[in-house]
Amino acid sequence: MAKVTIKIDSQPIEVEENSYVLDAARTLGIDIPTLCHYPYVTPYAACRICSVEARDSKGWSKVVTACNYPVWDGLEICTNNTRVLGARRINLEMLMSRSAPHPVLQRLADQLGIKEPRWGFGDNTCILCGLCVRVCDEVVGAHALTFSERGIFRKVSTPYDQEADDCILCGACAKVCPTGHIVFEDVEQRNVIHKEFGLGPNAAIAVPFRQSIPNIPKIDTAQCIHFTTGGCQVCSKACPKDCINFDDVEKSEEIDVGAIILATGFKPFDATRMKRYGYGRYPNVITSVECEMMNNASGPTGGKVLLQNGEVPRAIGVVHCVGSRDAATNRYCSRVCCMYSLKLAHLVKERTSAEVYNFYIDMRTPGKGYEEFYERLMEEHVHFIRGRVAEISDWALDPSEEGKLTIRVEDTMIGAVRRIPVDMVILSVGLEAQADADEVRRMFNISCGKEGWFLERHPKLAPVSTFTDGVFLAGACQGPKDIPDSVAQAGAAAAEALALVDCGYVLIEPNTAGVDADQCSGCRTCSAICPYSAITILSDTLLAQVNEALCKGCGTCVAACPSGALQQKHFTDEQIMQEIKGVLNYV
Amino acid sequence: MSKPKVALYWCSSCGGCEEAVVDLAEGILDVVAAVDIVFWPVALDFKKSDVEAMADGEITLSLINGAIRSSEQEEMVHMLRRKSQLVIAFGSCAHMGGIPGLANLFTRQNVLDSSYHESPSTPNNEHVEPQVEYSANGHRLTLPSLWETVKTLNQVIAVDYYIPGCPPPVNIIKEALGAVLQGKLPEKGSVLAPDVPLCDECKRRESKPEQIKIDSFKRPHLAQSDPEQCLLAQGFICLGPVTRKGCGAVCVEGNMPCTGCMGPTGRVLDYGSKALSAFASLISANADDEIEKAAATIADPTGTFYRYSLPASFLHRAGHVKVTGDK
Amino acid sequence: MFEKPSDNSRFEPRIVAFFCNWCTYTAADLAGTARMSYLPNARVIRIMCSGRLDPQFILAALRQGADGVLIGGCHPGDCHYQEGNYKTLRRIALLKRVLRDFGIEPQRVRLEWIAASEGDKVQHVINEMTEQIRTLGPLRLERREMLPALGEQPVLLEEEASAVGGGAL
Amino acid sequence: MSTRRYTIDPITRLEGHGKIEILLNEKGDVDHAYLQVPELRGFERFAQGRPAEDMPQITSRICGVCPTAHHMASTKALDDLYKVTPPPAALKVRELVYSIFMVEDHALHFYYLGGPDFVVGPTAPKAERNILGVLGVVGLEIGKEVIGMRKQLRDLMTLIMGKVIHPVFGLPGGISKAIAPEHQKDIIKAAEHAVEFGKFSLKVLEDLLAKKPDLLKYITSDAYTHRTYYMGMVDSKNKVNFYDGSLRVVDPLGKQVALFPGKDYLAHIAEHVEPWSYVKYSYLKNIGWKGFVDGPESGIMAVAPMARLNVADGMATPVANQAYEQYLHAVGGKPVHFTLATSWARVIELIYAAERMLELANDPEIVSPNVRTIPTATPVEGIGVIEAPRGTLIHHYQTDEKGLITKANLIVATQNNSARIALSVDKAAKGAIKGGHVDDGILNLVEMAFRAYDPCHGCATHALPGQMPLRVRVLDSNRNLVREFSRE
Repeated sequence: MAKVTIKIDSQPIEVEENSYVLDAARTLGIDIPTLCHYPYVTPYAACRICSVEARDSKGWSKVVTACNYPVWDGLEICTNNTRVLGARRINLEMLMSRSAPHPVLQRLADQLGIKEPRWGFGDNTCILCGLCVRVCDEVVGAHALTFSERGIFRKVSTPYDQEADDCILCGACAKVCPTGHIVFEDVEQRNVIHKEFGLGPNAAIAVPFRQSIPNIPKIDTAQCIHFTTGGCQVCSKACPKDCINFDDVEKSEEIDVGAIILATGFKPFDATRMKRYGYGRYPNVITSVECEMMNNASGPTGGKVLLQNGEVPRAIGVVHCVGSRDAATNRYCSRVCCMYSLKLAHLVKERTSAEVYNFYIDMRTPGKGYEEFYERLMEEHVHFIRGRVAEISDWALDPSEEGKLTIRVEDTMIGAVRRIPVDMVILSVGLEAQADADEVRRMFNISCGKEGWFLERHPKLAPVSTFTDGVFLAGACQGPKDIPDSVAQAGAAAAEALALVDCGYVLIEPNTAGVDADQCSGCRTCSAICPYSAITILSDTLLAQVNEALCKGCGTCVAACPSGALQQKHFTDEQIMQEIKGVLNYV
Repeated sequence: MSKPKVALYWCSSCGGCEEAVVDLAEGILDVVAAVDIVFWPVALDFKKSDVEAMADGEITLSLINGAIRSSEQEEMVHMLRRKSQLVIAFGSCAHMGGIPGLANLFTRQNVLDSSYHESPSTPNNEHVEPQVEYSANGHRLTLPSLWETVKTLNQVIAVDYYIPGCPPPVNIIKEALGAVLQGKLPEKGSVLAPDVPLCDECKRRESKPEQIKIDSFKRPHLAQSDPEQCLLAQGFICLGPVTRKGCGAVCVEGNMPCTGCMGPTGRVLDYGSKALSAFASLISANADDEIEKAAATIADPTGTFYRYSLPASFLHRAGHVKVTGDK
Repeated sequence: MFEKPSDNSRFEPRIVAFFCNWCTYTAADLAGTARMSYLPNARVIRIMCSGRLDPQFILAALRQGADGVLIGGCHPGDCHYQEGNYKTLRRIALLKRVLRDFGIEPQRVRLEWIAASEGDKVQHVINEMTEQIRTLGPLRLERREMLPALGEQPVLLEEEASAVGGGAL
Repeated sequence: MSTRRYTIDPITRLEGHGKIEILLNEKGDVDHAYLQVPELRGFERFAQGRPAEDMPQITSRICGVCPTAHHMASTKALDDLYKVTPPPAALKVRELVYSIFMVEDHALHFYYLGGPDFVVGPTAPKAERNILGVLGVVGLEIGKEVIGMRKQLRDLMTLIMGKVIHPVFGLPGGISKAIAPEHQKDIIKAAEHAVEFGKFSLKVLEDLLAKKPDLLKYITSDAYTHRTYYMGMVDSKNKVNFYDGSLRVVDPLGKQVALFPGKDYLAHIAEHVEPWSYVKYSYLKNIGWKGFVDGPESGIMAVAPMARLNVADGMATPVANQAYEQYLHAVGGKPVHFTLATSWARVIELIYAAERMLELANDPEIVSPNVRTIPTATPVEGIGVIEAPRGTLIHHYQTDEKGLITKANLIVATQNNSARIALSVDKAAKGAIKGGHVDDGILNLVEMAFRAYDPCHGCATHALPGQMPLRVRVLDSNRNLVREFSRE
């Protein structure tokens, strides 16, 4: 495209023909205030705050709006002489005369040195900049908003002022509205905390969760405007590196590998299963994981521990063994809860200086520095009450419990039932095997115990190996485990995997099957049943032959072989017959 | 000087084995030329006394057919064992018990009942039964008593070799006799027939598909079979894969499945359970009920898989518990 | 250690157990490491896969003095070798019908799916089966020690032995 | 002087086991001679639980000499069991192969088993009283001819039935395999050969009768005569038929007393049990069992060649019919009561079978590929009846809905003859042994009476135990051995 050269405040700049002054000025870093400009919609010059003076070399000059005045060769722009500022003042004062006092306008007024708007204030915060209308049309493509009426009655409205069927509730209008005239009401119960745990709204394009690998944003097609209306694509316009790809779809790839490490982890116990603890019913009953998010400085609450009404809790209960050591849910101890509960107790006390109560069955603090940490918390005056919590309710028996959550528990130390009112309850949920553990283990042909934890080949001798060669285990998929243990095991698994891949060959079982060609009649009983297609029928002799590299040594074919021509090394018919004799020899 | 002496004897059998020997046809004259037949009740008037008169081991070879099921037979085979250098169990009955061995699924009394008490054509109101000892108008008459269990020959005397088949195929007999006469014998206890299953000599072998999978077994009278295709692949219970070759697959030639009269190959000890294992493995179903359904299409597993070998099987006969089909 | 049966008059069944290497045999190991005690009547033979189980073995065991046979394999769908246990399932289904014709009670041959993690099941099954067979009583097969199977030479009675004495053998 | 006892145990040269006990009184005359059959295999019992379609192969093991008869009777029972009609081609092939079998089996008896008694002579030294002896008389060439004929026929049976000993081709509704067209000419050739062979055999017999006048004396002597009922199968024209037809019964005077389809056998035939023999004795139900006596009052009957010729009005083929007339003329008309005439009648049947074989061999339909009708009915009960070489053979099965045998009843040829055989033996003994004089020849005469029936006690008891050669033991009434001698 042809280039032209213009000067802004006597700084020259070469820009594309028919581009607008405002853009050129911004590239030069010269600030021109606007209210109705938004990079992704066509300029509209509704607020006229962006007025500047245009000149040519022959002395002609005129006040124009920078947002939509196209450049031409030799054009000179002045953004701050008295004529320009005067024009902006008048325009702003007119806007203020319609609008109620508003911080955005007020800030501009201060910059332009307006003490009192000459025509006073109006009562309508909408300044008819039309950004919302243009965004809804051009970006969202929903066309749910428009201007209606004329003159002083002119206003932004939905068709016939009715609820617009075309509106997709994307909230774009509210987002661009310079004066906050359009408000989107948050209908979510809890206004804090992170989407990862189903707690509140989030951008349609975002990094799935913190520290996710790969750490890049992902489009939630269910929420994305583009996938709803076909419009928007603001993200791709905004992305300087053109990384956004709307056509990308989920696909599975096949990769040949020499070894596989299963580190599928665990799933936190679903606290809603413990009805009596009211999770899901009481907003301020949260799980340990949610609390963890709260404490995260980069988390949704910026590291603050807040109740759903935004206030800071004064008393907090931490309930141990939720979904652990419980005949009704999981009998096993989840092993990590005691320690993380102590950690959370410490953090929330530190951040809120609330009274913190820990309800435990037994404190299990094995490991380096753990017991000491427990003692430290007691010094920090965290309360420890030994007893399984019976129920959590908002039913107040006396004024002290009004508007609070009451924890009912038998304190087995003093042998009495206690009611403890708190503002927030943290449920220390246990660890459970992934819901799809069974499918996964079948896929890898390994076994798992009743609880769904993957089974190691041998608890002592082969703790990271499985019954399938080349498949190893790391982390909580094998059983509840804390981070240090998981890391240690992962290291071991990696080493095993590398050792296997590195040596470049595999050892096969010695107990493969073999055919005695002299006794084989080629009846094809074996080839039909071999699960590994290790038995082929030779084209010339029509007899069976075992490929020892493919044979895994199950011996099924041997049991089936009608002539006894097939035998399994180390498990021949004769050997087993002798074993039978042997075991029956003693009385 | 003397030609080798040969004795032929029959125990509990049908005479088919004798017929098979006669079927050597001209061959029989060669045999007669090559040996002295010193004992052959079915065709020649020689006496037990002649045999008794012989020295131990004087007979070169005794061919004994039929299963053993009475003291009389036991006595005879013991004598022949004494007099013979070699004893060959001749035919399925001596080898494995044969079809009469199916009687081991029942008790001796069962057998008597069905003949003398349950037969619709036998109005035997006095419940008369043959007696081991009976006095008819002053004269004592005796009958040999039947054993509870039918036995194979090697369950009564030591057997040197076996000639399988019901009846033994002529060429197998020729070769075996040839081997004996020329002294080219394998190790004691061997079966004098090729140690390879029937499929090896079956004309239909090439027609076998890559994968034999069976959803349900067919019964020969209820389905038309393709005369070129492997019968097993078609779902018929053809015992060829389990059975020694040597007969030339005549039954399959006759478009009927092999029923296994030649017995198993050398490494298989219990014919029936081995056959069962092979065929069960080919069933395609995996769910319990489907397996049951597929297995149920084998109408009579015991009678089918142990057709000729029940007395030689590991279990020999039905145990002490009530037997199915027994009223 | 296991408590020896104190009462000598009590019939002690002899059970031959074929356990698959990956599931049931491991489970038995587990039962051991977990110090679960169970009746000593089962004598375990390890095979790589229950699919290796040739029905001949079951009959051979019964013939040679076993009062019952227990087969342990992986649960359906769990076979270390994909589907060996299905083969076993099919064979046993058919064998049971044959055993019935032979007059052998079905309880004497038992097929159980026991996963590597189910040590307690090993204990339970062995105890239960032992008691069942104890109530059934010993398996009596006529002169089974006397009768040789195919390819074996007979175990001769004394008079038989003397009778053969002069022969070529 | 105490009672003496002779034991002929067992009789040689017959299919099966029989034992004759001859009891003498003080005068040394025969008090009574008992025919005993000492074995039983129990096919009826172990058939139970077996699939019905396996019966043709299982029951053929009743007898390895006449497996085809059992196979065929069983197959016909299955047709009835499944209520299915085989295609005409299948029926023709069945009758063809059955005719071949009749020729072959009758030849076996005439030359190998019963023949020697006539050909060589009853009193000839025993070393000659066998097939080899026969060869000595008729000449080795003819002997080879005999052996060759037999082989040719059996090869043919193998071709058609899969196996000649224990055939495999019978199925309810047909046969397992059609005859390939290229084989028809061989079959025709063999059939022509068979007819010639039949004529030749008749000539051998006629020459003998001419050469040895005492032979006819034997045959017609009272010692071998019983006036009993006779039963056999006849076609619609009352001509002898082996494969299919109705059962006809005539009384000792030759008058028809019953004509019924095999299905109704239970209404006409019953079996008597004696405590001293495993064999059962068939008799005519409506006449009843009166003990071992002949005459119109006694239900005892005879089957097999002589009986078949007695119940029939003639033979369905020319040459056979001609021989039939000659035979009747020679022995003095129907009904023939002379046991030994059976061998003669057998040769006539041999000719008929050969001629019938030739008729069918020339029928173009025997090579038709359509030889199966697949059964659809649910099996309940089936009865199959056929004329075995040794007489009427009946297979009767009941099954469950799966076609597994729940009950089997078998009445075989020799059973139908067994009562009359017992009579013959007794009478022959009484005729032959007088004043305690016993020698080998005489004992053979007793055996002859027995052997003439070509009895098969393997069939009769569905059992075939081993036999011991004939020996005579003289015992006193306490069974103490007085002395023992063998025939020579």
